[in-house]
Amino acid sequence: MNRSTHRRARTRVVASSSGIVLTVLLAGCGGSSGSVGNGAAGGGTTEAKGKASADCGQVPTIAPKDPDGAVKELPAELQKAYNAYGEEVFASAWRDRKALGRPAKVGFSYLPTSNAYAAAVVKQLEASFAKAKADGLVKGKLVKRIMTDPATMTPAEQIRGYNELVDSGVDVIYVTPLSGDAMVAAVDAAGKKGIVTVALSSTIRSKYAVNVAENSYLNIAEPTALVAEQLKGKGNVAVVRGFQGLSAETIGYKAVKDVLAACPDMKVIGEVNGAYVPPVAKGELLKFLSSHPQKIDMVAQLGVMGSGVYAAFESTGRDTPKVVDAGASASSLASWEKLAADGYETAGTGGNGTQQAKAWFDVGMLVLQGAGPKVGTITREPSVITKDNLADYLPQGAKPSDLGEVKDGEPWMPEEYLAQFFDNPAKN
Amino acid sequence: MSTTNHPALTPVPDPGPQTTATTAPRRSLRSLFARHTYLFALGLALALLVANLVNQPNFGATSQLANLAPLGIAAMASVPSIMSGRGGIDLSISPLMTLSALLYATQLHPIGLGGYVALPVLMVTGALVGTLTGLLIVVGRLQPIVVTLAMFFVLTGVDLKLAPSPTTVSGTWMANFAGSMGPVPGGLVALAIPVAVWLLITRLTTYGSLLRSVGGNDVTAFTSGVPVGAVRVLAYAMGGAMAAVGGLVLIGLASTAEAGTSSAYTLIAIAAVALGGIPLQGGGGGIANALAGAAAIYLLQSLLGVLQVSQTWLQVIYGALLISAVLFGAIAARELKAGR
Amino acid sequence: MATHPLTAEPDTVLAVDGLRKHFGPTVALRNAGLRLLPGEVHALVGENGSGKSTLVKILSGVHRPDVGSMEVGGRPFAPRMPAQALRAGIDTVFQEVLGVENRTVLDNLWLGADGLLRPVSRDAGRRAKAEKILTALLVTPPPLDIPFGALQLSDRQTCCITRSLLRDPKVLILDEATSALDYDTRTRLFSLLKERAAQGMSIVLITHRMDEIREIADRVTVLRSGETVATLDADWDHDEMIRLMTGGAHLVQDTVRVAADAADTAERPVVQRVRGSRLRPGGAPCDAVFRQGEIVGLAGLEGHGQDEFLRLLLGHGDTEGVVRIDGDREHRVTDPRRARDLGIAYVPRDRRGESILPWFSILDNFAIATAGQDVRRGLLSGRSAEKRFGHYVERLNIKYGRTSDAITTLSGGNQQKVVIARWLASQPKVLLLNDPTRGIDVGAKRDLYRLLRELSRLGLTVVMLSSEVDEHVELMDRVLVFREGSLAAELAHEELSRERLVDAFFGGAAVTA
Amino acid sequence: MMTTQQDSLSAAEAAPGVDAATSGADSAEVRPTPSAGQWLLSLQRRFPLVQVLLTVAVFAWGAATMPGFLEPTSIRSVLVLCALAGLASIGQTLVVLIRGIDLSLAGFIVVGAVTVTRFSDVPGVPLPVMLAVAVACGATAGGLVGYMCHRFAIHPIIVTLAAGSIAVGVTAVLSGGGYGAGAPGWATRLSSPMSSTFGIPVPPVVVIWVLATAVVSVLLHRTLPGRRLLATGAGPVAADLAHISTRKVWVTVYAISAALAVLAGVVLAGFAGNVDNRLGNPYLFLSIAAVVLGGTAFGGPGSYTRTTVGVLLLTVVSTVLVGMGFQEADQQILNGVVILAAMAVYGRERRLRDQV
Repeated sequence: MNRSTHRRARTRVVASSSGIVLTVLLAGCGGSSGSVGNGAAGGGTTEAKGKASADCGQVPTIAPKDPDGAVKELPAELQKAYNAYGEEVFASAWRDRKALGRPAKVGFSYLPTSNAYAAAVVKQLEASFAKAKADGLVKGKLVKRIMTDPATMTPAEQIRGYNELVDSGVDVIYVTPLSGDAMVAAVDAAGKKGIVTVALSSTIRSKYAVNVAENSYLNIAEPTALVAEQLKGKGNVAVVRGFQGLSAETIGYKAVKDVLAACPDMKVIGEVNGAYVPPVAKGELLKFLSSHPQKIDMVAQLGVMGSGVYAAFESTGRDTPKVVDAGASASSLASWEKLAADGYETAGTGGNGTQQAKAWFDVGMLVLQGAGPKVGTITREPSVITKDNLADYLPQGAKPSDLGEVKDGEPWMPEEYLAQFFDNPAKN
Repeated sequence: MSTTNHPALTPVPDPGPQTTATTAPRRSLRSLFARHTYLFALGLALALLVANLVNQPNFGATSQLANLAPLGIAAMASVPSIMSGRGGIDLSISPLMTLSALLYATQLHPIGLGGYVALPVLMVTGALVGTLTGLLIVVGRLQPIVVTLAMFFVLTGVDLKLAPSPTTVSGTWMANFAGSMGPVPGGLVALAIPVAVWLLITRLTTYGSLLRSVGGNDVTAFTSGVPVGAVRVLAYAMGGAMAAVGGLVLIGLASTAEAGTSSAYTLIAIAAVALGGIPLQGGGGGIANALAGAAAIYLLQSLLGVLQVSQTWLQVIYGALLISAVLFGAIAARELKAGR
Repeated sequence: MATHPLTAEPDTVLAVDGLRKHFGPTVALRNAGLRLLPGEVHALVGENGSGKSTLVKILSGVHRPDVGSMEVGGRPFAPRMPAQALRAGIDTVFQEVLGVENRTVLDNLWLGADGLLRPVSRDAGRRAKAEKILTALLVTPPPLDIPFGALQLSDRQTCCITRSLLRDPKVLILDEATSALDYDTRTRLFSLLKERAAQGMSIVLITHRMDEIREIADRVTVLRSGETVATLDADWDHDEMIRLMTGGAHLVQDTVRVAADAADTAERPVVQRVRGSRLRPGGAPCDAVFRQGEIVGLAGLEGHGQDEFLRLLLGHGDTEGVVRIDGDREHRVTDPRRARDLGIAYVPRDRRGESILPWFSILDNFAIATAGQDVRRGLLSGRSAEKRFGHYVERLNIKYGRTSDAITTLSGGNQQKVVIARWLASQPKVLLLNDPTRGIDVGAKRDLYRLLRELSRLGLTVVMLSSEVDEHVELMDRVLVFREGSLAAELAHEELSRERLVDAFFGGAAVTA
Repeated sequence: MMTTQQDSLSAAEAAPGVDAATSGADSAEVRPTPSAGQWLLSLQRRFPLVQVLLTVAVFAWGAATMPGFLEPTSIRSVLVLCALAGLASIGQTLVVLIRGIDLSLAGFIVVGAVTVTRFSDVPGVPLPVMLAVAVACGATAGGLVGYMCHRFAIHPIIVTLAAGSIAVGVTAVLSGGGYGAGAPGWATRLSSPMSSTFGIPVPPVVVIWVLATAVVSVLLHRTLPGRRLLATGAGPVAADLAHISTRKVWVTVYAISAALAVLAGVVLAGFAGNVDNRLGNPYLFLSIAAVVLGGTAFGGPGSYTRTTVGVLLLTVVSTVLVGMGFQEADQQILNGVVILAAMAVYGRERRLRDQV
C-alpha cells in the first residue's frame, strides 16, 4: 500500500478538491451549519466496519457500506475509490430511466457563495448550461434557488427552495446541499415524480439522488498518512478540527485518528477548532501555541484551513511543522513552496470548483439521456499533492495571501472516467 | 424608544379628553389599526403573498406553511418575554429550538418516544429551561438581555455536546409536520400548537390580562396585588414551551437534528416581532403580530428567491426592504398615536 | 380638644406602633404609630416629608419596617408585598395616579382582583359593580372599554379609587388621592366614603386640605419628621394643627418673607410677556406679564392648564404671543433652545425622569447644562466645575459627601437643590420651576424659599408652579390661577389667602386678571 | 429592549434613597458609614474589580499549569487576539452607552476588509484615499441608521441587522462577488505577533489598541461631546431638557461605530490574510459579550476601559480553555457561565417596591 501510494502520487497528477470544501465553507456562514453525508446517530459511521488495520503511514482499508452491492459490480480499479467511504452507497433508481428525448428544464439549488470555490462552481455550472443549451440538451433559463438570508441558513431553508424547484416542473435539479441528510425526504419525493437530483460534494442518501462527491475519508487519510510516513512515524501532532457538528468533519476526524492509531510514536498533543475558516483556525492556533511551547511536527487540519495554519506559525516565528494540506488553496501551496526552498515537504490534496462543476453537470445530462448510472454515488480516489507535483497545482505567482483556488492539474472525473459508471454512456 | 418620547415636551394627553373619554372610540379605519397593531404586517404579508402567487403559479401551500413554521414559531416564542416589559427579551429561543430537536433525536427517539408523545415531553422541558431563565432574571434582578445572552451561549454549547455531528431521524411522526396530517397541512398544525398554548393560557385564564398589565406598568400591577415576578417567569416558560415545538418542526422538515442551527433564528425572530408591531418595551401586541411579522419576512425571502435576484444584490435588497418595512410600520404607528 | 395617648382600644381595626424605617442614608420614619377604629374616617396629616407616604407604603406592604409592630384585628400583620396587605383587607390608593394606560378602564378597575392563571370570570356582575360605583362618583362615567390612557387626570384618579372600593376592603387608605379630583367628584366621593364608613369600613385619608379634613375626618393623626406627634378629635383647631405639623413656624419664615409691595413691582420692567396664546386648542387666549424680580405662582387643580402655561413660557405650544423683553428689545420665544439663549431656565417636575442623570456624580449633574464653561484646552476641567459649584453650595446650603458621589446618594431635597443650581449656573433672567418642592423635606424647602427670595431681590424673575396652597399664600408676589385650561384669576400678594385661592380653584368669585 | 433599563448599577442601594426622598422622607438623620460590603459594591461600581480579579486569577492559573504560557511570543499572540477583539468592540461600547445596540458591526468589518484586499490596487486611486472613502461611506450609513432609530423611535436591533446585511451586499456588488488578492504586507504586519513597533517588541495592533483605549476613554469622560454622549444614555429626557441634542448624539455615535468597524475590518483583513464575507461574524457576539461582561450597562454607567477588561477576561479564559484541551461546546457553556457569574455579583436592577 505504501509503495502504491507513492506510485499513485507520482504517476497520477490528479487534482482533487475535498467535498467538504464547498459545503463547509458555506456552512460556516452566518454561524449556521450544514451536514455532509451520513451521520446516523452521532456520525462516525465508519466505526461500524472493521478497525483500522494498517502500518504507520498507510491508509486503512475499510469496506464501504454497499447495501445493494452496487460497488461490487464496478471494476476493481474503481472500487478502490470507495475505500472507507463515509456514507452508504446505493444503487441508483435511474439505472433504467429512459432518455428524456427532449430538451430538459434544469433547476439549480445552491448556497450563498462566500468564497472563490463556490463562486467558481456557480460560474461553471452556468457556463455548462449555456453550452448544453447550444447543443439543444436543455431549454429555457436555469431556474435558481438560493437562500436569501445567510444568517438563517438552515437545511430547512434550502429544502424550501428545492421544493419550489420541484413545483416549478424541472426535469433535473442540481443541488449543492447544506445537509445531505436533510435533503433525503425531499429528494425521494421529487424522485417519485421522476425528477432527477444531482448533488455535488455531499452525499444525499437517496436512491433518487446521483451524488458526485469526493471521498471525505481518503481525502484526509491519504495526505495524513504520507506526512506520517515522512516523519518516520514519530513526532507531536496538533489536530485542527473543522466546523463541529458536520458529519464530514466527523469522518475526517475519524480518518486522522485511524491513520495515527497505527503510529504509536506520534502523539496528539492537542486539538483546536478551526471551524473550516482559515482566520478562525489561525486565531485558535495562536491560543493553542501560547500554551504549548514544545516542538510540533505535524498539524493535521481537516480541510481548507491550510493557509490559516501556515499563517499562525509564521506569525509566531516558530518553525512550521508539516501541514496536512487537505483541500489546498493557492495561499497554502504558496506558503509551502516558500518553505520548500529549505527542504520543507508535506502533502495535501487540491482541486477547484470549475472542473468539479463540469463533471457534475455532465453526470446529470448523462442520467437524463438514459445512460443508466450503475451506482448512486460517483466518487474518485483523492489525488495527493507532493513536492513532486506541487508545481502542477500552484498558480503562477501565487502569494500566501491569495484567495484563489489551485490549478486544474489533470481533469477531475474526465468523460472516460465517468463513462465507467454508466451502462451505456455511448449515447452521449 | 424612551430616548425619543419626551414627557415634558410631548403634548399633554389630550385637550378635551372629556369628549373622547365619554364617546366610544370611532370605528374608523384608523382606530381599527390602532386596536389591531398586527394589521400593518398582515397587509404587508398579504401583498407579498399575492406577489409570490403571481410569480410562482404552483405555490404549494402545504410545503410553504411547513417552511414558514420554524420562523413563525420562533417569533411567537419571543412574544411573551418581550410583552412582559422591563426590557424583557429572549435571545435563547433559537438554541432552545435546536435543543428540543436534539433531545428528540438523541434521547427520546432512540427509546421509542418517537411519536407525538415526544411533543408534550419536550414542551415541558422547554418550559423548564424558560423557567430557569425567568428565575435568573426575576430573582437575580439581572437585565434580561444579559441573562438570555448567557443562556444563548450555554444552550449552544449543550447542543454541541448533545450532537457532535448531525443526527438523522428520518420517517418519524414529526415528518408529518412537513407534509400534511390528514387533510390539514402539517405546518398549520405546527403553528397551531403554540397559538393554542397562547390562547388557552391568555384567553381562558386571567394570565393574558395580567401579562399585558405587567408589561404596561409593572408598578401599578405590583401595588394592585399582581404577582409580577410569577407573571414574568411564566412568560419565559411559555416562550420555552413554544420554542420546543419549533425544534420538532425543524426535524420534520430536515429529518436531521444538528447543533449548527442553534443561532439561526435568534435575530430574525426578534426582527419578525418588531416588524409585527410589538413594542419592544412591552405591554402591547400579541401572538398575531409575531405571526404576521414572520409571514411577511418569510414571504419576502421567498419572493426574492422566486424573482431570481442575483445573489450579489440579494442581501442589499433584502436589507433595504426590511428597513423600509419597519420604517413604514413606525411611521404608521406614530400617525395612529397622533390620531387618537 | 384633646390629644389622645396612643393606648390600645379594644376594637381597633389597625394598630401600628413604633414604626422605624430608613432608606440608605435617609430616615423616613422614626417612631410612627396609628390607631384605626372600625367605621371611622381617619385623617393623616403632616408636611411633605413628614413620612406619611412611607407609613402608607409600609401599611400597604410595599416596604417593610425596620422595627415596629402592626396588628390587624388583633392579629399581627407584616405584609411582604401588596398582595398580602390586600388579602388582609388593607387597600391603598397611592399618591401617584397608578394605572396601566394601554389596558381598558374595566381591566384597570379589576386589576389584581384575581390571581395568576384563574379562569377568566366573564360575569357581567363586574361590569355592573364597576358602573355602579363610577356612576356614584362621576356625572359622566367613562365607557369601560376605552384605554385608561384616554382618561383625563381626574377620571384616572377616580378609577384608582374605584378599583379599591370594588374590593370592599376593611381599611381603605387614600394617599393624597383626592388632589387630582375635580370639586364635584370629590364631594360625591366623600358622601360615598361616609356611606361606606357607616357600613364599617375604616378609611385613612391623607390630604393637605384642611377643609377636607374638617368636612369628613372623625379623627386626625399628625406626623412630623417621621414621628406621630398627636391624634386629635374632630374638634381640632387650625393653628394648633399647623403648630403640630410644623413644630411652630410657618412654612416660609418671616425673615425670608419680604412682601414685595404691589406699587414697587408695578414699576419694574417687564421681562417676559404672554399675549393671546391659547393653552389648549379652543381654550380661551390668556395674557400675562412677568416683571423683573418678582415671584409669580402658577396655581390650580392638577391638570387645569398651569403645566401648559409653564411650558408655553419655555417655548412649547402656541408661542405666537410669547416674548422675552430685554430692555427695549423684544425677542419671540419660539422654542426651548431659543428660550435658553434668551436666559429662560426650566426646572422640571419629575426629578428622576426629567432632571437628574441617575448614575452621574453630583458635580456632573450640576455641570451638565453649562459644561461648555469648563472646557480647558479641549478637556473638561473638574476643578473649574468644582469652583462654579462652590458658589451655589452654601447659597443653597447643599449637603453632600463628595462631589464625586452619585447624585442618587443625596436626599430628594438636595437633589433638587443641585438641579436648581444647574440652572442658576446658566445665569438665567427668568427661572421657571415646576413644583420644585414636591416631595422634598421641610428643611430643604426653607432653604429653597430663602434662595428664591434672595434671587428675586437680585432681579431674577421666578415663575413657579406649585401644588401646595400654602406655598402660594406665603411665598408668591402674585399667583395666576388656572381653571379648565385657561387663566382664570390673578391674585396679588395682599389679597392671597388659602380660602381665596381654593375658592378660585373651583371658579368661585375670582378676581379676574 | 435596553431602553427601559434604569441605572441598573447605581440602583442597588442608592435608588431607595431617592425614592424615600421623593416619597417624602425626611433626611434629617444620616446613618453611620456604609458596611464593607457596600463599600466594595461602590468600588465595583467605579471599577470592574471582579472582572480584573477573575482575569488575573485565570491568567495566573494558566501560567502555573501550562508551560510556556508566560513566554513573550505566547503573551504577544494573546495580546494580538485581545487587540483585535478590543478594536472591534469600541463602537459597540459607545452604542450600548446610549441604550442602543449595533448588529451591523460584522457587515462593516467586511466592508473594511474587502476594501483593503480587493481595492488596494485600483489604478489611480491610492489606498489611503480608498480607505477614506470606505470609512466615509460607513460613517454615512451608520449615521443614517442612528437617525432613523431616533427620529422614528425604531429599535436599533432590526435596523442595524438590516444595515449590516446591506453593507455586505454592497461590498459584494462592488467587488463583483470576488474576494480579490490578499491583504497587503503592511496590514499583515500590523497584527503579526512577531512584528514590533518602532523597535518596541510589541505588535503594532496592540499599540494601536492601547492608544485607542486611552483616546476613547479621554474623549468619553473628559470632553464635552463625551459628556453629552453619556448624558444621553443616563437620562434621555433630562439630557434633552439640558439642551443636549440627543438625536445628534445618536447619529454621531452610530456613524462612529460604523466607521470604527470599517477600520477594524482593515486590521482583521491583515490578520486573516485573506477575506470572505464571514470575517466579521465571530466579532459580533464577541463584542456584545465583552461589553456586557465588562459591566457596561445599557445607558451606562460604563466605559471603554471596562470593555477592555471584558475582552481580556474573555480571551484569557478561552486561551486557557484551549490550552487545557476543552472542546468548543464546553467553551461556549463556560462563556455563558462567566457572563452570568460576573453580572450576578453586581449587575442588579432596582427593586419594584422602590419604584412605587
